[in-house]
Amino acid sequence: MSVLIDKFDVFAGGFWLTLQICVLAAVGALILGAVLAVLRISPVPPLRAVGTGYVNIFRNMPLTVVMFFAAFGLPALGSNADFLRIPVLDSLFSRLGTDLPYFRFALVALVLYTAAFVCEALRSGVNAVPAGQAEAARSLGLTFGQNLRYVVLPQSWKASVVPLGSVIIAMIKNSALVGFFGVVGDLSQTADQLTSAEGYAFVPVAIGISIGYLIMTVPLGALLDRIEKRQAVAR
Amino acid sequence: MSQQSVLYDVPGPRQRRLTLIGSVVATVLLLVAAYFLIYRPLDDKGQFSMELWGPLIDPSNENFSLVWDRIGLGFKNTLTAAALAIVSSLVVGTLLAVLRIQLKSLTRRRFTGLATPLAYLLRGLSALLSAVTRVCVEVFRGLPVVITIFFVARGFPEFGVSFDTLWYLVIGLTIYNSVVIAEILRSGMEGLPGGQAEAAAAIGLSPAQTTRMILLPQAFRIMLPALISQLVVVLKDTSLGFIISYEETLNIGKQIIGVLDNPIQVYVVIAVMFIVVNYALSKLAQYVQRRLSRGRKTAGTPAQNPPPAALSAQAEGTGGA
Amino acid sequence: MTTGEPLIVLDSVNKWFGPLHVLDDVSLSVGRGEVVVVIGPSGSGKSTLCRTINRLEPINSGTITFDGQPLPAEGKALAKLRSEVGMVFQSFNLFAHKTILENVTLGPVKVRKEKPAAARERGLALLDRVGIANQADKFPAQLSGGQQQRVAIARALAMQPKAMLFDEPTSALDPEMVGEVLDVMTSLASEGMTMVVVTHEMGFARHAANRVIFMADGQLVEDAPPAEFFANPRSERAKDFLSKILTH
Amino acid sequence: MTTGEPLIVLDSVNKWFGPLHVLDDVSLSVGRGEVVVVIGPSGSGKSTLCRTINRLEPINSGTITFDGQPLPAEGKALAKLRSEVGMVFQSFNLFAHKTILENVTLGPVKVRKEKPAAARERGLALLDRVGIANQADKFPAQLSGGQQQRVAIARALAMQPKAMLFDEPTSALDPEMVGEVLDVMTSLASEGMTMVVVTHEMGFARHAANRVIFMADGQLVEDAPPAEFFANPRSERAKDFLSKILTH
Amino acid sequence: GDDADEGTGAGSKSFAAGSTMERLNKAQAIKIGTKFDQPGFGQKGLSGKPEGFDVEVAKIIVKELGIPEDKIEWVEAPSKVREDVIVNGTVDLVAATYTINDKRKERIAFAGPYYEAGQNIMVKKDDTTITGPDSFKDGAKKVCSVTGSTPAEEIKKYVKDVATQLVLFDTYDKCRDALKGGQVDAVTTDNVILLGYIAKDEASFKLAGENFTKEPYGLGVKKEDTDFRNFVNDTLEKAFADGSWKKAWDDTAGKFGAELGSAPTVNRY
Ligand SMILES: Nc1ncnc2c1ncn2[C@@H]1O[C@H](COP(=O)(O)OP(=O)(O)OP(=O)(O)O)[C@@H](O)[C@H]1O
Ligand SMILES: Nc1ncnc2c1ncn2[C@@H]1O[C@H](COP(=O)(O)OP(=O)(O)OP(=O)(O)O)[C@@H](O)[C@H]1O
Ligand SMILES: [Mg+2]
Ligand SMILES: [Mg+2]
Repeated sequence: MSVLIDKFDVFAGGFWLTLQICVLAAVGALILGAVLAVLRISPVPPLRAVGTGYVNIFRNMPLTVVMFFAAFGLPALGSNADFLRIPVLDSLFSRLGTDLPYFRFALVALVLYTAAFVCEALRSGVNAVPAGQAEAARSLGLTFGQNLRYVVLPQSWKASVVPLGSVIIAMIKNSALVGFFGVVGDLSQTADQLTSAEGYAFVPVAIGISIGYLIMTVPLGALLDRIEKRQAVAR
Repeated sequence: MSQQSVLYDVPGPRQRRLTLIGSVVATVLLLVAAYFLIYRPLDDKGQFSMELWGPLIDPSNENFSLVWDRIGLGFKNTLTAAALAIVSSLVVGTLLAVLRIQLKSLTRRRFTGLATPLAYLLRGLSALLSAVTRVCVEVFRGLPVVITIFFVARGFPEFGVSFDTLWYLVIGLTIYNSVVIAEILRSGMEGLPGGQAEAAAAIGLSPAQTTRMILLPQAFRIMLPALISQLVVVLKDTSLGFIISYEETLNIGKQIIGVLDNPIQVYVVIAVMFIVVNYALSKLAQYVQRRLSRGRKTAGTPAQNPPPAALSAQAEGTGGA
Repeated sequence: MTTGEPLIVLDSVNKWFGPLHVLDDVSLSVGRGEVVVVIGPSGSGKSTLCRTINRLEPINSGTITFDGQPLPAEGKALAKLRSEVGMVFQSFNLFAHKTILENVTLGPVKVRKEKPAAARERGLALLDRVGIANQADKFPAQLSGGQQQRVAIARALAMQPKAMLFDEPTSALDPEMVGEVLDVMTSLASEGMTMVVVTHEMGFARHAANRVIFMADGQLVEDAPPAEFFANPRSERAKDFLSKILTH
Repeated sequence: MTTGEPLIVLDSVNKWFGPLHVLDDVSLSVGRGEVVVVIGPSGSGKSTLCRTINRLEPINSGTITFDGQPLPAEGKALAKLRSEVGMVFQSFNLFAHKTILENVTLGPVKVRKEKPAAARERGLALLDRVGIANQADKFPAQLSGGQQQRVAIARALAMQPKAMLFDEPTSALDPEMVGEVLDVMTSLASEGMTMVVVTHEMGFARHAANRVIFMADGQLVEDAPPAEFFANPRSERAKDFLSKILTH
Repeated sequence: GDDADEGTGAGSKSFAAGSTMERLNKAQAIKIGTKFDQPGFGQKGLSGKPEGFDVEVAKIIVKELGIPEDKIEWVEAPSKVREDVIVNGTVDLVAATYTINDKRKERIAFAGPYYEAGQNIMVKKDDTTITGPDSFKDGAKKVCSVTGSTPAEEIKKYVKDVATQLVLFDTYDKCRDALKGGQVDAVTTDNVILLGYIAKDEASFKLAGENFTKEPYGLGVKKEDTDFRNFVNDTLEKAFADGSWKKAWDDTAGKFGAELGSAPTVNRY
């Protein structure tokens, strides 16, 4: 068990790095997912097709493959994902700015993959608004934009919160994969490093790593449960 | 179409014209962007050369049949692992769901017919058991599948139990997915109109009979789409086998790349295989969903609750890797 | 119509939902063969009253006896009691995954351990009686609301209950279908079934009930034969309620 | 009560849902100030008829004119038309995330560009008129069904519509609450509002309608003053329907 | 049967009762851990069978055990799990470019060495800035290796900032691809591994300088199984002498142009 104390800084560092990945990927996925959702519900068929195609491709492909594509495809496209070396951000999240692109590649993969699910969560929120709400708005004479702005979106947002939260939880768990794709020092790679390379006993390391992930996922899950219960009551 | 009708009126002539113009402009822009951002750079790096693609798409290539034999083997292994994992997850998940529902009704019982100490003992025991299952569910649901698989593959031998890598993968996937399936089924049962359980109680069925004959079959039916989506997740997650050297599609793909040195081409082929299979599965899920809800619409009964949003999203979103 | 000792007796029954006093010292006895209609405004506790009788809702104080026995608290004894009290719900609650006939025979076969063949025969006879024998192999979703509710009645009758509870059996129905369900209930009443019926159908109350009970705020406010109640409600609240429901 | 040219005119309107012919060559004109009640069995196309009038449902053939103008197909013109036709739904459809008062003032402020203060004042007056001024700051979910429906009426009235459409406004309500909504509607009718009302409340049809229209299978089968219709329905289908709905 | 003249088949050879050799010979099956991604030493080809020097050396041992080649079950043993698979008994023998060192000897035992490699650095063909491990001391160049491998530990002595300069993957293939893609500037590991990559793509890669460590490759066996270790050592010495060792090299890694050198002395500790 002493590994938990001796190597506390390693665990903490892994946790911190995983947290960084998750925060960045969550923000990226929310933005891209929102754009995709707009495409998917737009009245222009080709845009809708792009949104739908994107979602179908990325939802049905293992994240592992997406990661490989980021790691091999981006270089083939002539990119080291340098567009992510955003001036102020890279001082906050040091790995963003390093010459080593794997953190950025992993980030790109996580964002691309998660965005498909974010898009679906947002869309499910729009679908959850009863048709009667929009009909009532229309029969008052509200235009499409007004309907969206004053009636549909405020309500769909509420309906999206819980599914979005689940997507983020899933993303946190998925981030464990980046350790297997060249991102050194995140929680999952820490497990590998401590047991394989440094020969620490397996069980205590497993416990430490599990705690690291559960700290992130369980409270968020409990929060979502509460929100969902509250919403169910309000309904 | 359904969400279309929420947001949009049926378009009039002007709206149709605008849509048409927008479509043309968008198509042109998309094609131009695809050409300059994707096609050109790839072509410049020779990624479309037959040297790289030949072994995968040209039957006359000397390596074609070897490569596809290997990919076929990998795909067979992927399907084997997925099938075993989904079946065992269903079995374990159903048991877990029933256990949790039974424990819940057990903790509410007061065992008034029994002697007081015995009644307290039984009540304490059922409360304890229900807390333990709850914690297990939370822990296994909160851990990444990769980590679970990794732990299984590293942990089991540690305790002197070793299997083929296939079984590590299956066990790892089962631990995670059975918990998810249990939650899907449980919320399916709890999401049924309360009247179903009440009607069963009112004709004198016991809680166990009610669960078995009334709630579980209906939960399965309602949750069928979510369960099929979970199959997609399992299929995707088998690709995590590569971290424990299980020879599933992706791992074999890596071996092929080691020889032929054409990563992008091999991953494109593998991605297409996954997408086709999983897309077909999700279409199946949608079809089942539509059939179920059509059956429901004609019903005079009040609409059954849809699966809780969190759960269905979770089921899909977890799509591990 | 009433003979011997009463079948259902509620004595000073109290029930709270949290701070809400939904049944406030309710005492009531229903004789064998008696038809009691319960009316009252929404939220007054009618459904709760009905549901305490087969203990779908446990009570906080007071006693309920059925056929001379206090209601058992749980387990086998409770299941047995419930099998002797038929219940019909507002939303039918047919088992959606079973055919009409299976809905009707499930209880007899699984609870009363009847032979499937015998249960089937009796089930078909009951379906015939409520006028839907030809639908036996359909699923509930394929039937209209009125038909579903008649199946629900047949399902309850299949257990050969000593009493039947109805909780607003017609209020989820399209207006054209109300009649067919009330017809079945009226004929049941006239055959001497003991019935407790929560309903807003004043016509049924008038011509099929032996007694009308008026509830408000969890209290049993009036208890009188229908003719007397409708002609001359004693309490203000009953007068007010009747005025609301009978205009238009 | 009718004055000048009719306000709403439907001429040979046809509508299909896929293969289903839901409106079959329907022609109808509603004069200014007239109250028309539409009745008929479930699925006969009553709601669809009602919804075509403000083009919530587009039609396949025929013409509809409102106030002398054919219904616009889209855009601003359609929004303007809709703001002139109030609509009240069976399920209220109040905006769940807005207070009662906000529900009522949203249209006037955003569509008619009234000053918020003025809209607020008029909104409060309307809420007062339907009897719920004291609930102005609550959210819809905190109100009873009857109260919600009255808010929905106030919301429609706030647009100062030339006509009001009601699609079964009382059938989702508890019986005691039906009255309060019908009262509001009756007073509207007596003040000369043009109204098309789909309802099963025969009392309302009898004493508030100028004409009763009976629909079956998408066809407009009868069109007569209420006294005549109820006393002496001409078609078999109407007779059958009335017999089902008026017993009990 | 037919195998008799090959000297294979159960009981075809006699071993001390209770020894690992006897057990394996009786079972007529053996599990061997090797790499599946190491050109020249252990790589799974398109045929689905591993090929390379490690594989051939292992086959020599297996033949001496009286077990036919096709009874070998090859198990993938990436660098980081090699000790584990031996300790857990997942495999009977590991032949996987396995450097003998004292830390590993704490958990397992080594027969051999059967080859002496050395750590080196592979760079892009046109790279002139990296000339040896000291080129990483300035803190700018990125170097790639595999998690848990000796070269990864070794190169840490030279790099200035481990977190940004050292990239660790689970396989060397990824390192090679990373070098090719320009995400790292160098790959470091044993020279023979690098030579394998260079042989396949001479246009892209070259070695930068001389070997800077000595890496004796051994065959991993269970720590306490001295009999088996001695048997393997004997077999290796025999193979050094009878030319089968040299032939194994010439058929595999030798094709890449690497020197075999003279036979190493097995270390019977
Ligand atoms: N399970 C419950 N938990 C909390 N409160 C409840 C529950 N069931 C009913 N109530 C409350 O108890 C009161 C009485 O409910 P009940 O359903 O018996 O009334 P009712 O007379 O049947 O009304 P209705 O005509 O609307 O069916 C109501 O205020 C209701 O909100
Ligand atoms: N959006 C739709 N798509 C397809 N069919 C529809 C749609 N809306 C209504 N229908 C069908 O059209 C027919 C007429 O529907 P409508 O709602 O107008 O009937 P109704 O007379 O109002 O019935 P109710 O009394 O049940 O409200 C019904 O058979 C219905 O199933
Ligand atoms: Mg009730
Ligand atoms: Mg309708």
